[in-house]
Amino acid sequence: MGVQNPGYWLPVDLSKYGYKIDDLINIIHVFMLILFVGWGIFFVYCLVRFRAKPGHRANPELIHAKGSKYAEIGVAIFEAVILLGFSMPVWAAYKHAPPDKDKAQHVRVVAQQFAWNFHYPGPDGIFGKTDQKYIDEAANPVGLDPNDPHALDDIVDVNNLHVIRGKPVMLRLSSKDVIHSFWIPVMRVKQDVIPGTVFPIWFEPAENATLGEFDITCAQLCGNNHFKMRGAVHIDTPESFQKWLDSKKVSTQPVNAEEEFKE
Amino acid sequence: MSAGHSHDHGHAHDDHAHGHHELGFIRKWIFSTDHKVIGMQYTVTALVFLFFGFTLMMIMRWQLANPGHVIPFVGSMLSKQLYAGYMNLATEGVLLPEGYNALGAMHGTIMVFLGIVPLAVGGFGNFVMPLQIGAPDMAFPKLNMMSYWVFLPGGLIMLASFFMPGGAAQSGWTSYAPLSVINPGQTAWLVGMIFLITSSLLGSINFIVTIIHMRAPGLTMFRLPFFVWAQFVTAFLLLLAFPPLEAAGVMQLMDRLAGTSFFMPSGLWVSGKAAEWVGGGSPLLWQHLFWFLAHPEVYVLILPAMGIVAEVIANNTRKPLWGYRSMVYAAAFLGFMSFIVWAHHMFMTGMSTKISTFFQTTTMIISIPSVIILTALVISLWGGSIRFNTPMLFAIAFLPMFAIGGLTGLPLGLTSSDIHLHDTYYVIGHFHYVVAPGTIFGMFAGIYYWYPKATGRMMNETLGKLHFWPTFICMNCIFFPMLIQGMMGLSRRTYDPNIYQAGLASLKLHKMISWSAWIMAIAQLPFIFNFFVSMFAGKKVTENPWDSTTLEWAAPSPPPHGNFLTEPKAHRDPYVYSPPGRKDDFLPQHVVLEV
Amino acid sequence: MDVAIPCQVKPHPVTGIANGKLAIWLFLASEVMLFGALFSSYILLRTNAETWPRGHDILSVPLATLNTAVLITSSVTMVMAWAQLMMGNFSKGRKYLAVTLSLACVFLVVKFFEYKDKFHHYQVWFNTPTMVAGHEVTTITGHIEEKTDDFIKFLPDPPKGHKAEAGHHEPIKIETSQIKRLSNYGPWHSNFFAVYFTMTGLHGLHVIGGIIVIGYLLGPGAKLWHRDRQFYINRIENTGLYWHFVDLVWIFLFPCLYLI
Amino acid sequence: MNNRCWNTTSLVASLTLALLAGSALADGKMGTATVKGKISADGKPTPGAPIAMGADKFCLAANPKPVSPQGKLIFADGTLPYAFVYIKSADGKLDLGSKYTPPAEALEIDQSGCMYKPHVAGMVAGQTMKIVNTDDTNHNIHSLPTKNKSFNFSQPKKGMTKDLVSAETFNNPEVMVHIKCDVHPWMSAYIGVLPHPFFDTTKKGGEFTIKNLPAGKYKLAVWHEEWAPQEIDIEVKDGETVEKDVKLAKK
Repeated sequence: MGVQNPGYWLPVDLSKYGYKIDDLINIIHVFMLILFVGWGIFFVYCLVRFRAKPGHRANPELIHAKGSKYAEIGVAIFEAVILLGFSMPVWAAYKHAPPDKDKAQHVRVVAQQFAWNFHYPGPDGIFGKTDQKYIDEAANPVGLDPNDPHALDDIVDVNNLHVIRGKPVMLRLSSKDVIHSFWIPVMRVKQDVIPGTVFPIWFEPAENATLGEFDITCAQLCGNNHFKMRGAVHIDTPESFQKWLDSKKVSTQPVNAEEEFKE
Repeated sequence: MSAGHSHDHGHAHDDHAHGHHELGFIRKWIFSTDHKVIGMQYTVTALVFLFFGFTLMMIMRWQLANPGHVIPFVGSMLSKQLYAGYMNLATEGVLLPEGYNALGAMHGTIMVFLGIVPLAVGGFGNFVMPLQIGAPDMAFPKLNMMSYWVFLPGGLIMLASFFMPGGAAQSGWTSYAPLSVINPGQTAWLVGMIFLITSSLLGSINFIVTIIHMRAPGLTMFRLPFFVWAQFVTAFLLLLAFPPLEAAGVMQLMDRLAGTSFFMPSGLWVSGKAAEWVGGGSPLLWQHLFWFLAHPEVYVLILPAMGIVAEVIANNTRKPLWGYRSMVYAAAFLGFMSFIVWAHHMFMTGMSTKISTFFQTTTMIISIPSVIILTALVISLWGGSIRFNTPMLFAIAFLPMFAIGGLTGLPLGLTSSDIHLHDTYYVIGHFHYVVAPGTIFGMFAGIYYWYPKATGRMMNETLGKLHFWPTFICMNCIFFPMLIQGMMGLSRRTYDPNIYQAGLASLKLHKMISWSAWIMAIAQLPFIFNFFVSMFAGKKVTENPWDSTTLEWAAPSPPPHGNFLTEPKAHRDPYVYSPPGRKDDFLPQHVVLEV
Repeated sequence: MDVAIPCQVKPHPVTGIANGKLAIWLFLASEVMLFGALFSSYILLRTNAETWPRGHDILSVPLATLNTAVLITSSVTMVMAWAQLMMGNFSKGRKYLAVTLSLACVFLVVKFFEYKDKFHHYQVWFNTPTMVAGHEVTTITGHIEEKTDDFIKFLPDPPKGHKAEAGHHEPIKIETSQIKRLSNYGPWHSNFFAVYFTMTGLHGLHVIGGIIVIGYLLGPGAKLWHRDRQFYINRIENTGLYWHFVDLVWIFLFPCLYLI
Repeated sequence: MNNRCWNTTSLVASLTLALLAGSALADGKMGTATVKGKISADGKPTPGAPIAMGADKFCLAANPKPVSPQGKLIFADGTLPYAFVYIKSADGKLDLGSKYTPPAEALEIDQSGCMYKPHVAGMVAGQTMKIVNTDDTNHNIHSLPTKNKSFNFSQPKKGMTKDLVSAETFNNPEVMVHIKCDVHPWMSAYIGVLPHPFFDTTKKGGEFTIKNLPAGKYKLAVWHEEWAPQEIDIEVKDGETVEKDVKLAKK
């Protein structure tokens, strides 16, 4: 397991572009701190200086506080700057500049109460057809069509997402039942998964990302065991990814019952 | 108003004074049409609900600080199976995930709809507003009574839902479909909500008519105390924002009971089998209708508190409010803007760039009027002669608390930073800073401030300070760590945070929060004691113990049925404190200056 | 012992209206938001839907037209009642009020028959395309004659435009195993009927509310006329405003649900 | 969790049930005949992918080797475990025309190693149940009946036990009721709810035995998750043991 939370602030950022979000968050918080401290000093100063003293009366005249006007205008300008300069470009890049399709790893994510099903296209790179009527919660949770040749080499894993560092990942999110929210904190990516709609999202693990396992969280209340809907993103090297892929290739297992009834 | 009316007032008061025609206990205290009694009914009921909602949270806090441990004191009680099919909150003394969800959903619902709104609007609005505008009562006293008696069953249905088959609602106070349509317990919630919404509608119509039609002579709109303005804007928000939720509630009820698919998309596959709904509906529709109410609702929660704080600050700085008019305009603008920011709660639902641009821009704009009100209140301290009594302590503590709440709204209102912070503890910290140390401090300030008006006796100052300081410290120890937990990536509504790295890494903070919450519970004891004992043992007061200027202090304490002995007239602005050339440092609105 | 409330009867010098009228306008504003939310939901559901039936294919336009006429007439009689009262004709005013009340009841009776028809009308979806009356279909509509665990006896609707020859259609037997879904035209049938029943149902509740208020003003509430004539007329006027609103909602509902 | 209150409740509930059942003494007819045999598969099973135990760290640790879904299991000789064998009336009804009170002992379902034990079981309608979690992870147990009331609750801690009184379990005959865990979607169990006690679930060697059957004509019905159900006419006489082996065809 990789260390996700080294301190009492943002979790480690293992994505290529997550720093943009972190920068925005940090800048806003510095601004908030400056504003709050500056404002707080004035506030405390007022409380101390203008406390009631015997024989002293309040001055009913309202001061011409130009400072407040400047402060308000300053706040407005700052908000405009972070809005136009940071938030909107980052959001637009996230929405409108997906990575090159051919260079990315593609995974379908099917959320359900209370698990993440990750559907990889397998060596042929094509997702097999799926249909509800084939769903078997134990053996075929995404409902792969057994008659589709593309489906034969597909890999479905529950709660485990394997990605290669340096390689962009494009996900297509969907939900079987209720609203879930797909969140990988270390990748700074989050998307609600609303049933009835497919949500394409992407992220890119940095080339020097720490290898290991990190949390995938369901960020939207999805039922009684919502908290248990934890997935794991495994950041692999190409080699370790291949190793995992090989381990998954044994798609058929002996169905010998002796083991289960041996006692 | 004609002279005939003022004659009526005098007559009404005579009745009261002689006592022979006094109403019976039931008409006077239970089914009363007197706005003051209804206000007190609302206040007491809301305080009980607040206490109950707080208790629910303390049980959840136990689970978060000590996941999987037997809950002390109440664990065995919650594990008792009351009847076959009863939904237990706990098993073997340990809170269950569904119990946690039920407590969470009900905590939110109770605090917002049964605690703060009834206290801020039903309680303070009802009691103070007619007095402040010099009216004998509300425009529709019977409607006012009905509003309370529709509210109470709504609240009781919510409470009773814990004991109904299927238990209380478990889908969060936001009740997102399709989960809320599938989950047990939601029907009682919806029925309860329809009662509460109806009550709010009756109340808000009454408030608006009263403020427009029943102001005392001379009391122009810009001579109204800021509190009345806050209530005025709030009433409009309730009037216009609640009906869409009522429509949504009816639709969700239809989805649950009549099998319609308003919020159910096609092809749902629930728990291993195809769902029974035909489909074709839209889960997002619920979110839009819900947040169209629930964002204005935020201002319903905060505006009355701002109003109270403005009153208390003006009174205790002994000088007029700075920027009264800009505060009024800001409040009105806030009310208007609150109708067009709702979708900033939905940035993660796959919103397009254009729509998100609109909503994050409106969200940034709506922060400006809040900044104006806050700044005006702080600058009002300048040049004053500040009295640090209990109401004032709560009122000035409101300012930095609301500042933190407001500032932390910024990163949440921007789509890009919201990617990381959405639905984390940061959100919880943010809105609790607005509502708990924010609004509730405002409410406490109001209770300490108007208590002598309602009862004719003061609350004890020492106990008040004993209440304030630990509450203030604990509030911050509870909610500040949440901001950090959210930053660390801890998702909200998580029954057992320990299975996540962010939860494990911040478990110490959870423990700190929980201990602070329990200490804060103890810190409320002086308040409860003070509240009840001062009714009989508090220092007796005349009509104006705080040397205040607004009209409610022209009525006797407590005011009789019909409120004023003689019809008040307003001769000047609301906050004429420390006028030059006068011996007293205040000049009430109703006082006629002898030339 | 009631406190005297200013502007209860006499108009406020600034706004020019009495308390009740201001309140009813505010109430109507909230009602606009209520029905506005429902109409928005309707538009959203309809624009998102793959298929959406035409109201006139599955609902009875003649009955709805009749109901529209009934409601509009009732609005007119409501105004007449108010006008007569304004002229001091108490008994004539009451008569018009009674007519309004009966028209409202007629509306509900017609609505009841419309609803009843929907609950007895069924649609069957087959698992696989099935031959019915010489056509291969996936779904048919009609009435259930007999229902057991194993099969239903189903009387299909005559094809469109062949209403005169309805007698030609014989009931058919459908095995339960053939049926994918069987539903009457209740709110659960499809989103169209969900919208239809929710909106007309809520409108119907408003009509019932109007009946209660008008009934009160006609019966026990009429005593007020003798005590405070203006107050009574105000109440009639405010009720009229509400009644026009209910009428107006129907005037929106009629084309939205039945015509387009 | 045997606290006193609970026992009182279940006592009251069972007393009520006994009263409701009317003449509890006039219990269903029992006989002396026995039906036994073996259930086997006619053909080769479709191979199944192993269960994705990696979904939960605890489950992975509890099952170091790959595990197949229980429904796919078959013995080397072609006999099938987890087939539910039960008696129907000669005209194919679940009701045998006489009322049987459910046995006093509860049907116990254990959540162990992220699997249900047993995977297939039978119960008399209205029998009590006992749900146990022996795993150190959170399970929720969700029943999906079509003719009965559903239950859905969590057991977040190891050792948690929940006793379901008669009114909370399945009171109407239904073959089969599906039970699953939503946290571990592969976990599933099937309960055959019958109005009589003549049923068995096959174990090692696909064997079943149904005892104490009154003499008469019946149908012997077999249900299996993966194989097509079958019904066979049988006739039993007092004291006699009838042997019937059944081969199930592919679904």
